[in-house]
Amino acid sequence: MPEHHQPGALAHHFETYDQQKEASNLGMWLFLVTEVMFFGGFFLAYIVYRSKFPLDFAYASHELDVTLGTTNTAVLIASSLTMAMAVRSAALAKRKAVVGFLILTMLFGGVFLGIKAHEYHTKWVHHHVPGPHFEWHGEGADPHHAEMFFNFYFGMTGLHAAHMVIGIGLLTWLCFPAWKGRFNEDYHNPVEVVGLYWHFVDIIWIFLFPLLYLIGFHMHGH
Amino acid sequence: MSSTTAARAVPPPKYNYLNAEHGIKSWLLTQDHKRIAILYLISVSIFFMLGGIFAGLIRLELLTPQGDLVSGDTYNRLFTLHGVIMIFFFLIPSIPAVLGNFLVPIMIGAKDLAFPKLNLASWYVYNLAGLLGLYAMVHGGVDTGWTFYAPFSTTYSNSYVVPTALAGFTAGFSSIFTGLNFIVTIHRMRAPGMTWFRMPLFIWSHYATSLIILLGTPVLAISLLLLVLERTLHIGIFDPNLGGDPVLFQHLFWFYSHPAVYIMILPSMGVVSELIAAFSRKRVFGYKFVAFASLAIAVLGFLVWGHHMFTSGQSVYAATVFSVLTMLVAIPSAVKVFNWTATLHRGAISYDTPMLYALGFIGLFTIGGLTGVMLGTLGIDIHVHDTYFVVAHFHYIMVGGAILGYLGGLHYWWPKITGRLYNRFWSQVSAIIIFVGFNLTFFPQFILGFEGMPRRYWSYPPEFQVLNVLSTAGASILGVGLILPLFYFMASLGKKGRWAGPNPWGAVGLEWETSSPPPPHNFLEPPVVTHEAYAYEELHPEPTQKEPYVA
Amino acid sequence: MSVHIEPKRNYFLVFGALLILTALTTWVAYFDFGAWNNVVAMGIAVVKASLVVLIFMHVRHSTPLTKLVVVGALLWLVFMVVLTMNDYATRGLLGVLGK
Amino acid sequence: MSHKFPLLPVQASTVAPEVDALYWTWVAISAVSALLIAVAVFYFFIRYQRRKSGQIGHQDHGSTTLEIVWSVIPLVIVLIMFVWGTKVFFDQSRPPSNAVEYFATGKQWMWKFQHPTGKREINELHVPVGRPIKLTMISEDVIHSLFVPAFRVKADVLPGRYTTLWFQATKVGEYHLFCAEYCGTEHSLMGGTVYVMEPDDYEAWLAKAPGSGDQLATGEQLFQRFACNTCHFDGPRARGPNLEGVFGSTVKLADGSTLTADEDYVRESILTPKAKVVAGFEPLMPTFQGQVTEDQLLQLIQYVKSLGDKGAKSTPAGQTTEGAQPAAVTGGAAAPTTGG
Repeated sequence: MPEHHQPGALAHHFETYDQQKEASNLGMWLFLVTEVMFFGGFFLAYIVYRSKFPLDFAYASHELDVTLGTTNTAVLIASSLTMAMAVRSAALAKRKAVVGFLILTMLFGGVFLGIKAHEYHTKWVHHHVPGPHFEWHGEGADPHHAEMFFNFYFGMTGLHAAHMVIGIGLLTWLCFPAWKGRFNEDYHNPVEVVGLYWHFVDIIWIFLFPLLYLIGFHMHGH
Repeated sequence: MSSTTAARAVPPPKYNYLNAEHGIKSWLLTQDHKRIAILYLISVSIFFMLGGIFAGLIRLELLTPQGDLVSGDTYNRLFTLHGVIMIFFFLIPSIPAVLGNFLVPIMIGAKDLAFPKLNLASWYVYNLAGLLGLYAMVHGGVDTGWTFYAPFSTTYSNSYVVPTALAGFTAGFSSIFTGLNFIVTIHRMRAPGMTWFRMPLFIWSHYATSLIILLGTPVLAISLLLLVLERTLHIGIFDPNLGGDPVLFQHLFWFYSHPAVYIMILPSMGVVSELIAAFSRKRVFGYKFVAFASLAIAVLGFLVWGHHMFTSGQSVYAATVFSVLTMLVAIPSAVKVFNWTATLHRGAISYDTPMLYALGFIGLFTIGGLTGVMLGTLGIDIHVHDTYFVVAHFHYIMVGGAILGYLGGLHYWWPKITGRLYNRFWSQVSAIIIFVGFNLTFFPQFILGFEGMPRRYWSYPPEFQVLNVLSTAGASILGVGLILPLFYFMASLGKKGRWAGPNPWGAVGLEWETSSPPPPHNFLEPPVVTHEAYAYEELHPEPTQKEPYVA
Repeated sequence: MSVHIEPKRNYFLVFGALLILTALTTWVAYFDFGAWNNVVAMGIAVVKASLVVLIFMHVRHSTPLTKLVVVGALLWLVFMVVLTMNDYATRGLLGVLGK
Repeated sequence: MSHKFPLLPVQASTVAPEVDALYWTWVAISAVSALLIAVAVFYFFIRYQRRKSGQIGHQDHGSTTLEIVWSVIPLVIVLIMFVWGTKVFFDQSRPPSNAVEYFATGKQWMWKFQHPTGKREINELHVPVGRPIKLTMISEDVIHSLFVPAFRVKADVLPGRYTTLWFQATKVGEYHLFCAEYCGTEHSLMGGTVYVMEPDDYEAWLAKAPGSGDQLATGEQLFQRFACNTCHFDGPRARGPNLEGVFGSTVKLADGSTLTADEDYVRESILTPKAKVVAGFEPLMPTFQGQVTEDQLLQLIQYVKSLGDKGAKSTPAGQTTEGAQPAAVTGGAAAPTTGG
């Protein structure tokens, strides 16, 4: 064992750092499996109704702002890059770089949530939030089915945003040990597992974006 | 390795997990998997008694055809709470969170589970969920059935659906924590020499169970979440008036809830494998086949959920596909039963109490399994679906299977967990009473179901009374049998209790090589495994007790 | 112990690829390929997700167990979706009502 | 209904003996298997008792041959039973083409039935013996399930879409009718009786209490009252598709897909007209959700169905002509307040 370890970084019931690292890594992957199935149930419901009401969903989807959606995708991808860089810096024990990349990641996350909040606000103003205020004046779609689309839009992006908020909380917490220089080649699994979580949240969005924003887009011209 | 001291009066180990620390705080903040197992034991026992009381009231009401003891609304709440409590708060956590928690690390030679804090959190989350459930209960209960079918649960029920659904949602987290912990522990924390095919079958079955927990529970979480959203915000996902499809709820619900049956029965099968090996003093016949059968059940169990929906309006074609897949899942279960039976052949069999439970399990699980395949046969299911035939079938699996396995395991490892021996006579009387009472309660229900008595009926046509009276009589016998262990287990902890010594049964397994109760980190010397599981021939263990019971 | 340190360059390459694919998926959505629009959109999403999983999440250099976990999760998702859609797609067939 | 203790349920439909043969075969297979295991367990238990403390069992490592044998034999048995069970299921769930159509509506906590003559009943269903009868069913609230044990048939009754159940009674008598899907407070009371009668008695019973108008005629009136005919007619200026010959045919939709016009499609078109627009038409039709009851929907569908096979108008059993006169009550208990 290298001597630059902090005392107590190895929990009592593990024999080696390797074992501890692999355990926490596997633990996070298994947690992500549960997340896949959790979102999976929601995706399944979405697939069922989209295949049931394809036109209504397409018309309702046209109310979303594709430019903002695309921008947000890019922002989230950028945050994934900085997250990956943070993990890399932690493994190389580059103290300041870790903190810098963590903060950058949080910033991108914040921008994403800001844009999302702006989109939510627009939907609220246009009475596209499901519930008693919901109004549908668009052509083509049945109002109930259009509302169904917005249920999925708000449900799925809301759940995704909640995961982002949790992620930002975890990143904030990571900044402290990172600043103190706790992370090195042997012990950086906290950054690594939070990184896995963050990338996973990014992947969810990679699927949400085309599913929600890009339906039947070619019909726009008609 | 098998350094056994065949002394008569065994002294208690000076240093063990029970006396290492004292005070309430040392329990409530413990990260020791063994203490958490004890905490879980207390919690699930309380919920088991509560669920049992509801069961008793249900059987009392059904003594007469008229609805005379309680009102229809009360009856609906009784069977709902009985189901919710027994499934989410007893059967699912019972073996994994109590016996599994205690034994998984010890059996593979680890000091603890991989994530001790998560393990403690699991217990707190479980109790939080329990409190939510109790909150719903004291405010008037819930009447949707444990299945929460929409749109009754989302629109029409006037009861406390939201807190109960949230209780199920929250309880799911506690079981995910446990399952995640087991998988990581089994992968990463095995002692030197503990290869995959040296692991006891108890570990294999817990591994398979944990897989199901991880892959299935999140889907329950999302379906309950959607249900809560639908009920509070009327989002319309399951409401046909808004374009929703109530059958989708059933798909999502059963995607978890069918595999959940295997969450309940697989650990019990693991216990039975241990019991049969220990009390025949023999390697389990076809060890690898039994191990792989657990995994096969875990996989195939996810492909058959639609057999709960044969009459639900799902397509005829889908029903056919689900039926044939259901037939396939019968095979690994059958393989297990055959291998257990074959293990008895030329064994050195003893009549110890845990073995009585194991034998009871084989018989009742066989009946439960065979009637399950009958239910998977489309032509029969259309007639007996949602009748007492189904009720009888799943009680044969869950009481005759899961609970008998749990009790068998508790009797087998009680001396390890507490270090104490219990009474032979009363424990055997109790096992026999439970077996007789169980069959009298549930066998008549098969006949009732075939005759067409629907389930969840608070009053019924008078010609069904004879069988219902039999069933209620059986339930009272079963109740007595289930209360008895409480007394002799408690007595074993008292002044008359005797110390068990490390290996009272003379069994093979890492858990029997450490003291009873074990030290805080399970082993004083880190164990090194040199043999397969159940290596009786090589290890020839001697029991530390000639009579492993108190008089 | 072996920590695989991915070269910086790879991360930026993946980043660039992801941005291009994002632009591509939005662009192709304007064309009418009929049912193939969905296939193309999902295909691009799968490629993007794979890049993130393999490079950013280091699965390319992970243990076989991690790879198995990833594949397993996807397999179960497929089980759930396929067996459920198997019902919805075949409702009303074989002379029984139920669309 | 006999109140004595029955060990076997009555067989009173054509599928009942099929189901029972399947059931008893399974019971026999199960009994033999369970008995074999029980005998083996007990024999080993007694024969291989532990004689002395410390004795160990004879160690064996299993046998792949045995494993294969006891996997394959059960597999063959269950697959045979699957095929048989599926055959019975198809008989149970696919109504024959000559079945006479009755309607059933479930609501908390009663069953409403409509005969082809328009005759209505609550919690009682009178049917002639020996004639295939198909129930087209829908729920007004939660999920129910219609179950007649003597006929060995059961089908869930869903809100929002139609399901069917069919039977051909073989024995005159009175049989239990249950709701099998838990539906709330009075679930256990949501049942009644099926009366299977000789065809002559059935006709007499119908004549004694005539219906309020046959379904077709009532449907036609509704079609006019909701002003469906102002758009749906045959002509170049029709804003909606002409409905003649539609039912049962393949319909091409605006998005290019096709479907077969069945009961659920007609229902959906009335309630959510914009969901599936026929090719060549604008989505102009307003929804009739909330204005038309489930019973009226069934009558409208019956009418659209009759337009589907014009000329070959089938005359269901017991249909009388009196229904052709305008009947005052169209919606039974729940006549709508708003017209078309």
